[in-house]
Amino acid sequence: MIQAIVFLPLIGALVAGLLGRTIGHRPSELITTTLLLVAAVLSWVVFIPVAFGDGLAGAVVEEGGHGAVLKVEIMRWIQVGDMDLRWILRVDTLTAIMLVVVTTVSSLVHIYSIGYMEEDPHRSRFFAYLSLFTFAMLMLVTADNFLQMFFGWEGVGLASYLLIGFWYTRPAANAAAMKAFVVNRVGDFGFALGIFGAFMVLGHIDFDGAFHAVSELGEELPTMQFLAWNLDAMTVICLLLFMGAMGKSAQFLLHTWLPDAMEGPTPVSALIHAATMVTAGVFMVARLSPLFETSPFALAVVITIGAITAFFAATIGLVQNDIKRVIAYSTCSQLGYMFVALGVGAYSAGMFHLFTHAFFKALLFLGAGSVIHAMHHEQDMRHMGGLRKKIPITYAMMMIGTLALTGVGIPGTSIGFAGFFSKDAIIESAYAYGGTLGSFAFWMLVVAALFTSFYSWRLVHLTFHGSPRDAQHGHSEHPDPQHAALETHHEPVDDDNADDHGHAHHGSAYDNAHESPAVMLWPLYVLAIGAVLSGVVFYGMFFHEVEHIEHFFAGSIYVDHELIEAAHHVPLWVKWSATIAMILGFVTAWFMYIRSPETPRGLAERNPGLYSFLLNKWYFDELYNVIFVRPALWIGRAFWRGFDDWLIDGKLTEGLGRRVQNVTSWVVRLQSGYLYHYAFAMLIGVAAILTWAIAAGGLLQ
Amino acid sequence: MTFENSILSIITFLPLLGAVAVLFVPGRGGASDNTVRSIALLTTLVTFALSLVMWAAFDPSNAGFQFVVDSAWIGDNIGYRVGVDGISVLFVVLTALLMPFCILSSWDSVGTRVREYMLVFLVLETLMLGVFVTLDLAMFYVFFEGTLLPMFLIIGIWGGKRRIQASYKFFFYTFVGSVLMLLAMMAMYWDAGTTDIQQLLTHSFPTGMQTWLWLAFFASFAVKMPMWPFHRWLPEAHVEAPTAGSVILAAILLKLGGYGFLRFSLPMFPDASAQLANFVFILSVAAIIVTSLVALVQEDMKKLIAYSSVAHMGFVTMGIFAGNELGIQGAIFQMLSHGLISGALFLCVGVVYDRMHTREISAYGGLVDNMPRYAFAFMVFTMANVGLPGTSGFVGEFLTLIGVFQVNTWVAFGAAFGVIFSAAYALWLYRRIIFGALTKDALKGMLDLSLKEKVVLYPLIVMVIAFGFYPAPILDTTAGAVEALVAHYSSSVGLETATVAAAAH
Amino acid sequence: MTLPLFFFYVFGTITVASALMVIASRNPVHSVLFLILCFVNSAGLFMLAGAEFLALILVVVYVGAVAVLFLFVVMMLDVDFGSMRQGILQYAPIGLVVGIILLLELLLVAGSFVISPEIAASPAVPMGIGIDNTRALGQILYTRYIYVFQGAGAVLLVAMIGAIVLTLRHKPNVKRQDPATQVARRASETMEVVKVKSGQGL
Amino acid sequence: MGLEIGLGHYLTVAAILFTLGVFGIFLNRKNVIIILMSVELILLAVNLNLVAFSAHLGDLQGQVFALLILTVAAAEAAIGLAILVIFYRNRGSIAVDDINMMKG
Repeated sequence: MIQAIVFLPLIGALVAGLLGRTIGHRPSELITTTLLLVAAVLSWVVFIPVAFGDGLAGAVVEEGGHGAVLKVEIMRWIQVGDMDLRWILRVDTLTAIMLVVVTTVSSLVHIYSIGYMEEDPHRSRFFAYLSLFTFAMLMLVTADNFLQMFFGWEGVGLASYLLIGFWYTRPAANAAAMKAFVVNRVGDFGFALGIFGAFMVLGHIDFDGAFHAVSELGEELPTMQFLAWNLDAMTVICLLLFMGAMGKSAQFLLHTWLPDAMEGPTPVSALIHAATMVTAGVFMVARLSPLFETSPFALAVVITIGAITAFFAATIGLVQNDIKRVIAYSTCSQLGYMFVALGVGAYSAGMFHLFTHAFFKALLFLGAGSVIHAMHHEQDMRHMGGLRKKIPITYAMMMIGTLALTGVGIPGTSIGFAGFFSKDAIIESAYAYGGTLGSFAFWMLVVAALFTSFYSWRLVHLTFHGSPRDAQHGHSEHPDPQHAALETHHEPVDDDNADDHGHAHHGSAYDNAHESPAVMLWPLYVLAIGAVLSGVVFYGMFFHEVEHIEHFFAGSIYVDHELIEAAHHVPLWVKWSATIAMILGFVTAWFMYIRSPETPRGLAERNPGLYSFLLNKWYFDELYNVIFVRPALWIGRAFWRGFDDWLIDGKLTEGLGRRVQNVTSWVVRLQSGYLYHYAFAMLIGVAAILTWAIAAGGLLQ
Repeated sequence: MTFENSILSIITFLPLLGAVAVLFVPGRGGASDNTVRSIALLTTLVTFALSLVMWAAFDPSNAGFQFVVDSAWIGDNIGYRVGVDGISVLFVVLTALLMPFCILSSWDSVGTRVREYMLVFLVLETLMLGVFVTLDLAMFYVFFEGTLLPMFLIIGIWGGKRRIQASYKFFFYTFVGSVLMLLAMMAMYWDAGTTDIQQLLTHSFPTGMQTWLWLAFFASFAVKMPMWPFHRWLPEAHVEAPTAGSVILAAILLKLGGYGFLRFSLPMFPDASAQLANFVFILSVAAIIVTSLVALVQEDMKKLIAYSSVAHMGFVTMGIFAGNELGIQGAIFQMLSHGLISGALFLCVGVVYDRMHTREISAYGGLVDNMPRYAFAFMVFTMANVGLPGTSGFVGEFLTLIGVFQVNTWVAFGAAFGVIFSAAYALWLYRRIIFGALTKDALKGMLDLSLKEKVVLYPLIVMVIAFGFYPAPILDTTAGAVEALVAHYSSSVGLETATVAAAAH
Repeated sequence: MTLPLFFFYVFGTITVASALMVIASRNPVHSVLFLILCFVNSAGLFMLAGAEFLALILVVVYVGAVAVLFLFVVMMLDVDFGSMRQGILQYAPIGLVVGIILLLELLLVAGSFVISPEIAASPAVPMGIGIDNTRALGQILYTRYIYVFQGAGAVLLVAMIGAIVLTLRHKPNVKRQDPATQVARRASETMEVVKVKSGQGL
Repeated sequence: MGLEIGLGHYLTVAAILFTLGVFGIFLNRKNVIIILMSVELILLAVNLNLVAFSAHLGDLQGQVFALLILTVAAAEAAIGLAILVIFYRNRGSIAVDDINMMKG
């Protein structure tokens, strides 16, 4: 069954990718989608006994292992010396959660794409990529060793690269794809080094072996020589591994690729850049929780980075105008929440948020896709507005997504949307963690919750409420030159792009806006159900009672009893803080975009520095360009032209040849042809030899 | 004449026989050219089949040499000695594997002096196989140097515009190094009294002498690899060489250096290797980082791939001198996989070069529109070059890195940057050639892969991916020999340090 | 001062002085004449050293042949030797330096060398007691040094032939006798018998 | 300096002759004939040395050598002059400055 879940998408990818041209687009779509649906159903079949029954079917608690695990060996991989790597599919609770998330969202996105990509000439390729991605992601979550995880890790990177660059004729898409891959590679650089370190220190590269070795470390933690320093080995390893997680999950410093990745088709953004791939970092840290628990410092770093990301991405989200970018920064920010949860030791809360977030963020993205679809690939929210009447179903779905994202619910009761439970769980855990770091994280998250609420409602207001502001209705609404300039800059979709649906642009986009077909709406319904219910249904398993959590996870992650207990007993104002922040954000958004729509521009004009700082994403792209990209190119060119061409070639090798020529042409001048020159040379030589002979003979003494 | 003692000689000299046959094909022009091509293809295919038979008969659990022939030849000392062990057997197979591809890829693209071309290639094959199978120092030198001449001719006659200069540069670079190696070989003979590699492997040279011998061999192998900063000949030779020449150069000739390190430097001069390992590490890391950055700014496809070859060879040298099983296994795997990948990449360049006759990256763009199959093949090899898990490129990089991490974290840290840079330059190349809008008129009429090109590229795709997922056939074959090598190396190095420590007290 | 010493000084002084004049005189003819003088006086020195045969040979060969040859050449070539003296001092300093160094060194050697007693005690070819110099030379020259002597002869022969070959030239418009052609002539090649019919003429 | 004719006397004369020969070459670099004469002087100096040693050591070998050198010197003068003549005949000059056809 596990093999089926993992390999059905691969089969779909191969069929659609290699035979797509032969069998046609429609069969490719159907085959891949069907296979994924089967995989999704099977995943639920695996998951439901775990969640509601008595655990994973067929799982065994291995000797020395940490929990109930089902392992399926596929074949050997790399066996060298002490290292024994095999392709093994490993399923435990953690994996089961991810299986459900991945296959469900993926199959829904497949279905959705049938409608969304309807007129694209490369549909079968698109579906092949989607299925390939799903396969890689499943390999990642079912990994039994570091390297298999790395395989999935890079595999999803590849699929993400292919999908972001799917519209290959657009330079921006190609650039974004490459950026995504390379930035991820920076993270992978750390991940790989972390794997090497883990192998060196723990002697195992499979999870069970490594966890076992960790549990036997005892009080005396090993140290290792890393670069010039002798450091605590586990800290080094965890930090390196976390670097990989930062890259994949677009955390602060390595986040720059995620917004650009929105160049890809919207279903891709929903699947990869919201629900699944970007959460791989969270999954990885959760999977390796036994390792991370040995290094308080590494956990502190995880908290810090997570909290900063949550705050920082939210601030940028406040001012973005591209509908997808807003959601992208929101994703980034929510991932920060998850990392804070992991860092404070509430791994289950992190996974909980991952789980709920997958539903409502996929819902938001697909909803946004529906909006974009309706608006003929217009993504700038300033050109939207009032769409509520045109696309009511999409509006409703987006509302549900927004309510879930902002965490609407009543504290103290079990009434609320999915995000309410998971986000509050994280905020409470952060508070319960205590100390400077805990309160720092807590306040960052609360502020981020406020911002989240603000930008989410801003999105809804700009898009659905108010009056239409599209090209014909009100282009002149932007007299501000700065705005106009930015507008062209932030319009990634040009009109003649390859995915254009071919709608004639008669009249305004608003007038032509239409509700999406059913094939696109049904996935939204399913996700909406998830966004509403996933919180309340699974709260018990992920966060409610410690015993329940332990039973549910069955040893697949580390569970910190005290912390969770403490999180349940935080003061009342803490429990309410997130809700209050949410309400504040909502009110502000309402005031600024419904009540008096002039306020935002006024604010922007009064704080131009802050505004452009946020609009330009804290200038990270520019900064990296100056710090890394240009020096790299400069060094490359210097070594090419300067070292290779000039020094080695010009001076040393060809230079040597030229020196020989120079010398000979100089020597040849000695052959003057004049007899007496030769005679002189001879005589002077005789004199010299004689002198030498006499001197050597000691006569001169 | 049993199978055991004749198979290697047959494999080695069969291409030479083919070369002779090519000589006697009557006539000139089209028809006879086709006969010549067919003979060459047939010869190389049979050689490949035989090499597979040999691999099948090879016993991986035996760490020593197999299929050994040892008979007197010149004088008392130089003998006709051949044999393969786990380290060399796969190189023989790789060589035999790539030759048919080379013949096929030059089927149409080489139209002048076809007879001479095939002749030279067949002779080259014998020489390359000879390097890997010979067990005699003198013969090794002859074969090792002998490969220079055909390659010199291939570049110099069938090359591009600046072919003469490139071929001379290639020749002199490699020759200068080899002269020192020859001296070292003589010194080894005087010290050990034999040119038999099997005996030399057990002979222990004085420590002081080892350093000099090591340096002399290093001069030759480092140029051949090529290690930074002795790499300058490679981009030029690649750029000027015809496609098949580039393939052979990248896939096999570069491996002679790595093979030499494994066969001579490490086992015969273990003390020197241990002492100078850091030196090699520095050069390797420099190669990985610097040449990757240089590759980033190239404007010529072949040059870019050539520079990336230098970077990948950096992983090989690094792995070899890590001196542990992971590193050496990884290095061998990396060499074999790089043989497939770089060969395939050059074939890919050849595909578009045959159509457009330019290697300028800027002349291309948007090829995926008309050439989806080509784009797919190129993508696979690009990703393999990047070292994506699931391709053979990953296994080698991973093993060398993890091997060297145990020895020196600095080196692993530096080399891991190659992971980032390789992604940057490879994808940047791919993006400029394959992606983008198809705006250039000249490109609009380009056809997708022809049947011959498919026959050449598709098997390579299969192999690159298959060995990425299941590298066991290769790793198992090399395991025994590498284990023995590592045991020998660490015991002699350990012994040495022990005595030094004792002396210090 | 003994008589031989006196003569030594006379001959030596004249030799050196005339050698100086050889290289210093303006007129090459004078140089040749001074060369002759130099050789004659050297012959005197040889004589004083007891090498009568060599002394006479020197006079015969050099004065009689070589020096005269020089004289002939100098007088035969119609060259403006005066112009050749231009820039004569250009290299004189170098020559002077080299010459003085050489002289000093030679004198140093001459003044400080010691002959090892073994060599002095066992000459390779002892001077015959009681036989004159010419006979003694002849005795070893035709026995012990016969090959060398023959070789020297060959050198001279080659030199002679060489000199002749170099200077010989065939002038195109000069009739010359070729005995070999004359001897090799046959009647059949030179004569043709023509039958002339009567009354017709040729 | 004693009253007998010593080896030193001869060597001194020979040294002076030799030096004059060398100096002559430098001095008359343009005149090949005098250069040839200078070479004769040098050879004479050598002969003088040989004869002197021969006499001093009572060894005839020196005189044999001197004889051989004499023949060689004669041959050299003959050939040298012959070359000079033919050169003059071809070029109409024997100025050394004109003779640089041996240039590489």
